Amino acid sequence: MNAPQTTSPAMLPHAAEIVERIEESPTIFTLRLRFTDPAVHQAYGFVPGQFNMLYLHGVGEVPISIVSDPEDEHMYDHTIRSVGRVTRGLAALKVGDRIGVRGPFGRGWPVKEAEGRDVIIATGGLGCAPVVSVINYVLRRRERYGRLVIMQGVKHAADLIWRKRYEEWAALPDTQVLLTADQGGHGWPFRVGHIPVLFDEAHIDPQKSIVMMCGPEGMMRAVIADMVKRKVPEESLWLSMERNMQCGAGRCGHCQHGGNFVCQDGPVFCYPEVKELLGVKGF
Amino acid sequence: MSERRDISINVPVLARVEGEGAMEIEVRDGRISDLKLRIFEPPRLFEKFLEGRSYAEVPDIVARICGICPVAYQMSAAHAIESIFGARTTPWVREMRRLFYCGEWIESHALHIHLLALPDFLGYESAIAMAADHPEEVKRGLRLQELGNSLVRLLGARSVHPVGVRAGGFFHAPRAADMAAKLEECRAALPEMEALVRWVAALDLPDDPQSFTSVALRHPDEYAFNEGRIVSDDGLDIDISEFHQHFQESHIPHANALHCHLHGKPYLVGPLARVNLNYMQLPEAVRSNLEATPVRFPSNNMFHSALARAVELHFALLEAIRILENYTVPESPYVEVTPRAGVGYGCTEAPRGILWHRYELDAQGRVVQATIVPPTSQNQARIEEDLRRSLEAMGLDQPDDAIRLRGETVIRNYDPCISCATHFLKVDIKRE
Amino acid sequence: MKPKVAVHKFSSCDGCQLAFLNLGEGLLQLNALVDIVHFAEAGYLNENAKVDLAFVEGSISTPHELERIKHVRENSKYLVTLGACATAGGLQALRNMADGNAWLAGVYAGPEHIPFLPTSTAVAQHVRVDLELWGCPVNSRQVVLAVRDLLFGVAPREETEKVCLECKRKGTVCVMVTKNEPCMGPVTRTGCGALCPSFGRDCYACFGPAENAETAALARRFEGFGLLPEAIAHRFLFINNGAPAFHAEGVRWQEKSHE
Amino acid sequence: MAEYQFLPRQELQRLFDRLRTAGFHCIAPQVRDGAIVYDTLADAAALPQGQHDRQAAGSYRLERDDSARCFAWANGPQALKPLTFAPRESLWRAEQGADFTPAALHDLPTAVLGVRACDLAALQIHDLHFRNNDPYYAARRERLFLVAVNCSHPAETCFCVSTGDGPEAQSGFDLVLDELDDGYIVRSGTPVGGAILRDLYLEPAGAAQREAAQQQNAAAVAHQTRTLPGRNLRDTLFARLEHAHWDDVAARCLSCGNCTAVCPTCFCHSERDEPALDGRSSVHYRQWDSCFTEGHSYIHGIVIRAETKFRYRQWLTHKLGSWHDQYGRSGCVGCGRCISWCPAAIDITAEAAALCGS
Ligand SMILES: Cc1cc2nc3c(=O)[nH]c(=O)nc-3n(C[C@H](O)[C@H](O)[C@H](O)COP(=O)(O)OP(=O)(O)OC[C@H]3O[C@@H](n4cnc5c(N)ncnc54)[C@H](O)[C@@H]3O)c2cc1C
Ligand code: SF4
Ligand code: SF4
Ligand code: SF4
Repeated sequence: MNAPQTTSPAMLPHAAEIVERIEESPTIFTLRLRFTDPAVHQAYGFVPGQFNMLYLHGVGEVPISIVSDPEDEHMYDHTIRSVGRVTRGLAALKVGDRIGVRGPFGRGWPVKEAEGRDVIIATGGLGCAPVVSVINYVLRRRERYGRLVIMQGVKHAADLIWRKRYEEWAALPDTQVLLTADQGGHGWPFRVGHIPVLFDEAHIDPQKSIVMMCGPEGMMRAVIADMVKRKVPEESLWLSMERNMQCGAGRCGHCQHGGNFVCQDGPVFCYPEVKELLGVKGF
Repeated sequence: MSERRDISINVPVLARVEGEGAMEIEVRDGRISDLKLRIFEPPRLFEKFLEGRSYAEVPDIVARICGICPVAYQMSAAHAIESIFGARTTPWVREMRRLFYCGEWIESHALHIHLLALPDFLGYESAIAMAADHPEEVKRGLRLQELGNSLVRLLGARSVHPVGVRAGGFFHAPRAADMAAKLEECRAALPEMEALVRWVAALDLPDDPQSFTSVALRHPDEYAFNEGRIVSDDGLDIDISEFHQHFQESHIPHANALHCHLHGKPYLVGPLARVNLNYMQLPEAVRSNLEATPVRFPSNNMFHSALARAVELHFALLEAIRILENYTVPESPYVEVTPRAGVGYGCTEAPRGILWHRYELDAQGRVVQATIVPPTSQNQARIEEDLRRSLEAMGLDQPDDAIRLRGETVIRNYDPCISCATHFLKVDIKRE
Repeated sequence: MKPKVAVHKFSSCDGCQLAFLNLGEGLLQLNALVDIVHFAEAGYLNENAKVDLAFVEGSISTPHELERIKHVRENSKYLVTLGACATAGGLQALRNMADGNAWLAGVYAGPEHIPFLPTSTAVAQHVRVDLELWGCPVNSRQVVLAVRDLLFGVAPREETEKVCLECKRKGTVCVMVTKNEPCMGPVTRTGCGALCPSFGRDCYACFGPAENAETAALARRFEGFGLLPEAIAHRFLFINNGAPAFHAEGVRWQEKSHE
Repeated sequence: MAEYQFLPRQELQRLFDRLRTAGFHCIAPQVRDGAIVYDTLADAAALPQGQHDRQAAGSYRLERDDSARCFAWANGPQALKPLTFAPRESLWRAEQGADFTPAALHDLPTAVLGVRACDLAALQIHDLHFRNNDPYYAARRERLFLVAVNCSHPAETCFCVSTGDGPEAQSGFDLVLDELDDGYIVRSGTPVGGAILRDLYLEPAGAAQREAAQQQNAAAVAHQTRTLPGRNLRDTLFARLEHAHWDDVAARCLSCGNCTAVCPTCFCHSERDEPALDGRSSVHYRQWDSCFTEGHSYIHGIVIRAETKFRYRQWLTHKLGSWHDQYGRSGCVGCGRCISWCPAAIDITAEAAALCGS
């Protein structure tokens, strides 16, 4: 399945302006972007799960997923956790500042394959950004999909962002939201423990479900093992991978995972495609 | 109105000198009762850890004594080692060593004139501050400094701690095209250099004649860089191996350095000493350019050091041009050397004056013992002598700030390289 | 408000400061971007000023320096070590390995002599360091990139790869393969531009250990070239002898040479 | 015009001259710093005449005799890779306020003389990787005119027979030469090559000359002793990811990346920004990287391949294994460079044999 590439895997960034900056948590923020050139803005298209290379002037580029809806042609949103050199620099930007954007790159979530099926989302840690796009996508086109199950595991209760959004989603029909924290704490109403503790509650119909997961590889392996045990076919398990990326377009070689270029063949993979090396230390 | 008073001036860190030194002046009853150029730069014991190292490592080690004049250290060491091994280098190596030295002189002298000394004469705290009012002078200094650095890079790959020197010559011969390009650059800088000499000569330098002994290398055929005998203007004329028969080093309590005396008296090394002693060996073009100014050498005005530096800049540039014009790529940029045991000496003209090395090597070419006498410890007694005279001549009734500034100006005029001065403390310093 | 910058000197040859003084017109440009408050060699004296960014050249080798470095730390928001002395103790850290007090006994003897520590150590052994710039000397490119990143408000990028890669990018012919030179490039941090091999000689590791420095494998290779244990030890116990990876390997071979 | 023509050695300069009049910048082999390197050359007299190489794991030496031959050696450290995939080049320049200007494409028509079969094969692999995806590569590549010389003197380290890529150039050249004692048999591989050849007005090559060339090729094949344990080692290698031999190599490997830098098919590169001091502009460039660096597998907080063992394993399993998934063949063309230019004398054929043996 090949995602539409409305722009070629450009080598040159386009200027984009920050139209809004949303503080999601002390270390997580969302930048809403608009390309400075209206023609570029117009022509730009993507599918959920694809990413852009965001360029901070004089500093460098980082791969960041696009979380807005592909049909919302007003803005392109990126939710970013500031962890290091570039992301901390991006965090300091203000509305009106400009950055460079190259993309979209890679293969997104199987939103077409998922039509008519139950969509199970499992995310761990702060890996939620790439799947937010697919949640939004499904919710906007609710009639095309079966049940929506959203499972999120975090390390500490305090790591959970978008609590309000989870509550809103939970209130929607045919939508289940399950949250857990490795360490709960006072005022944590949800489960405590690793993400598989949620699966029993999740009512998963193995033949009807498509699972999309994102987060640390250890967590995704745990989810896969459990789902396989529950007889969910391997072809129904999808995951988003992360590797170092310099070019985003299958040239620089950094993101190779065996024969796959994560930036181009992924970042979203169907489990059998990466099964051979998933979890092998050093790949 | 003059008034006898006691003054105590303490400059805890001297600015615009290389390395860390301080100045202390005590005045009692209108006379200087105590005066020190204090050197507190910590000793790094280079001579000690040279011991046991291979001769091949020596040029890379001694370069680290001083970031401003690493070329000088490498040159003196290479000559000393070659003399022990009985190695005869080629004329190409000899010429390239002169070129290498031209680069260091240009870099170091340009830096000193513009960035370190000039603010004193034009009344600024620093050259950077001076740049606001005198941008052209400062930029000229920076440009010439870079030209010198780039000459060093041709043979050394970088200007600080160059990597191109080995016993027997150089590791690498520059490409002819690079040398040709550098020649053009040097030629283009010539008018600027001539103008610089006239400009420095026209500066309002303090006029303060005094008597002192100049010491430098002298070579029969050329303005000496790497080779020659040690001479003075009161008749000294010795082989470099006889240094310690005439010059005495002693440790003085207030400095982490050794003072050096010639026959028990202070003396001067460096640009002014060299120009005073070897004036006639400067190229005709240098002399005639200088003769258009009112200043004459030999000069007994210590502040003509600044002009001597400018004169040597002009000379070094002409010398570089001459060498570059005749450049050819050699068969090999070095001669092979074969280690053998022995004692050898090297003495070359660092930008600040003669830099004297003595090595004893074993049969494998490992250092048994090393002694290094840098220019600044040779000048230190002279600096203190000058300070005393200059301040008394200026008048100790002047405001403290004026005394302090004059004192610093006097010191900076010598371009002391304090990092060099300190690294040679003998392990046994009880000999005072 | 322009950020305030200080350049402090400790036990060193002054060569790293030249990375600033050799900037040419860049020096004036730098002055336009920051407020230089202390830099003795350039003429600025305000050692105890509070600054945003302090560069420290030189190792800690006297009791006074030990005190001073603490003040520098207290007065600086961000502290960068400049070069091998400040980052690994410098060539002079060789004295740390001198056996017994033979080297030092006499030094203490001078009564008025400035007291002197028996060791020359890296700044980071005494105070927290925010960024280490390796190299003997550091070059202008390194300091400019660090200053620039800090002005951008981002962490400076650390160069950790080996000299070999740069050597190959420059098209330099390997001196180890063609001449059996005991080149330290395979364990040495990049940043110099692979100068030595481009001059046909072996790298002597003046930029310190690279990440994942396979010192043992390299030492064995040198042994295969016929180097004696003492010579192998000297390869590691040189400019950056105080860097842990080099120190350990050097000491191993030094012990072998005594066997 | 006969397909095979003969260019006497003393007329080799005419080929250079013809290429230059056709507007090509000429690059050819020459001796520098003890190795045969490719660089600008306009004078046939500066070719490495009489030069021979002696290569072994971790070792390369040149020797000279009075042979008139100019191509009696096997490849030195580099040939085509730096010409098409530049070791460092700027991609674009950014001005503050996010104005981006792409770097100019390098489009100087360039003729390379003395290209070997292994490098032609490697170029075809790079074409698959870069050509449709990278205007900088494509621009350099499009302007190349390649004069191959069939390899008559493989080194001890060569094993192109084993990979199926040499020693005789099969395709991808504009002209191909066989060097004989008195000159060169020349044949064109493209219309552009044909046009250049026509303008040299050469005589057809004689049957004896063609026979000598064939024998020479056969001898070059027979001379090679090193081999890989198979053309496609993908499944074998991936089945042995936990083999004890990985630790054995890791104890010798310096993790210096020299093998990847000299390998004509390695394509990894990193991208960097180098801003001006005033911060207003910044150059974004790329440079050769290697799977032996920590940066290659760094993601925030983790180095996926921190240990040398994993880096070597990544290199070998990619080169001889997953390359098949990506480009339908192995990434090794048997040039032997990674063997000679490894400062630690690690030999890919020996390691592959140890890993893939039963
Ligand atoms: C396909 C993809 C999608 C991503 N989407 C998001 C997202 O939506 N939100 C988010 O917060 N993060 C996302 N990440 C992770 C994000 O790219 C890293 O957090 C970011 O690169 C860290 O850069 P830094 O300079 O701040 O960190 P540093 O640790 O200082 O890293 C230095 C450099 O290493 C590289 N690097 C470091 N970590 C990574 C990484 N994880 N992946 C690739 N290169 C890396 C980058 O070039 C980076 O500039 C995604 C990563 C990938 C591969
Ligand atoms: S010369 Fe030294 S630095 Fe260069 S590739 Fe060889 S071993 Fe590495
Ligand atoms: S090659 Fe090595 S020794 Fe030479 S300058 Fe570079 S790091 Fe220093
Ligand atoms: S892996 Fe080694 S032998 Fe194979 S193509 Fe690369 S460098 Fe040549």
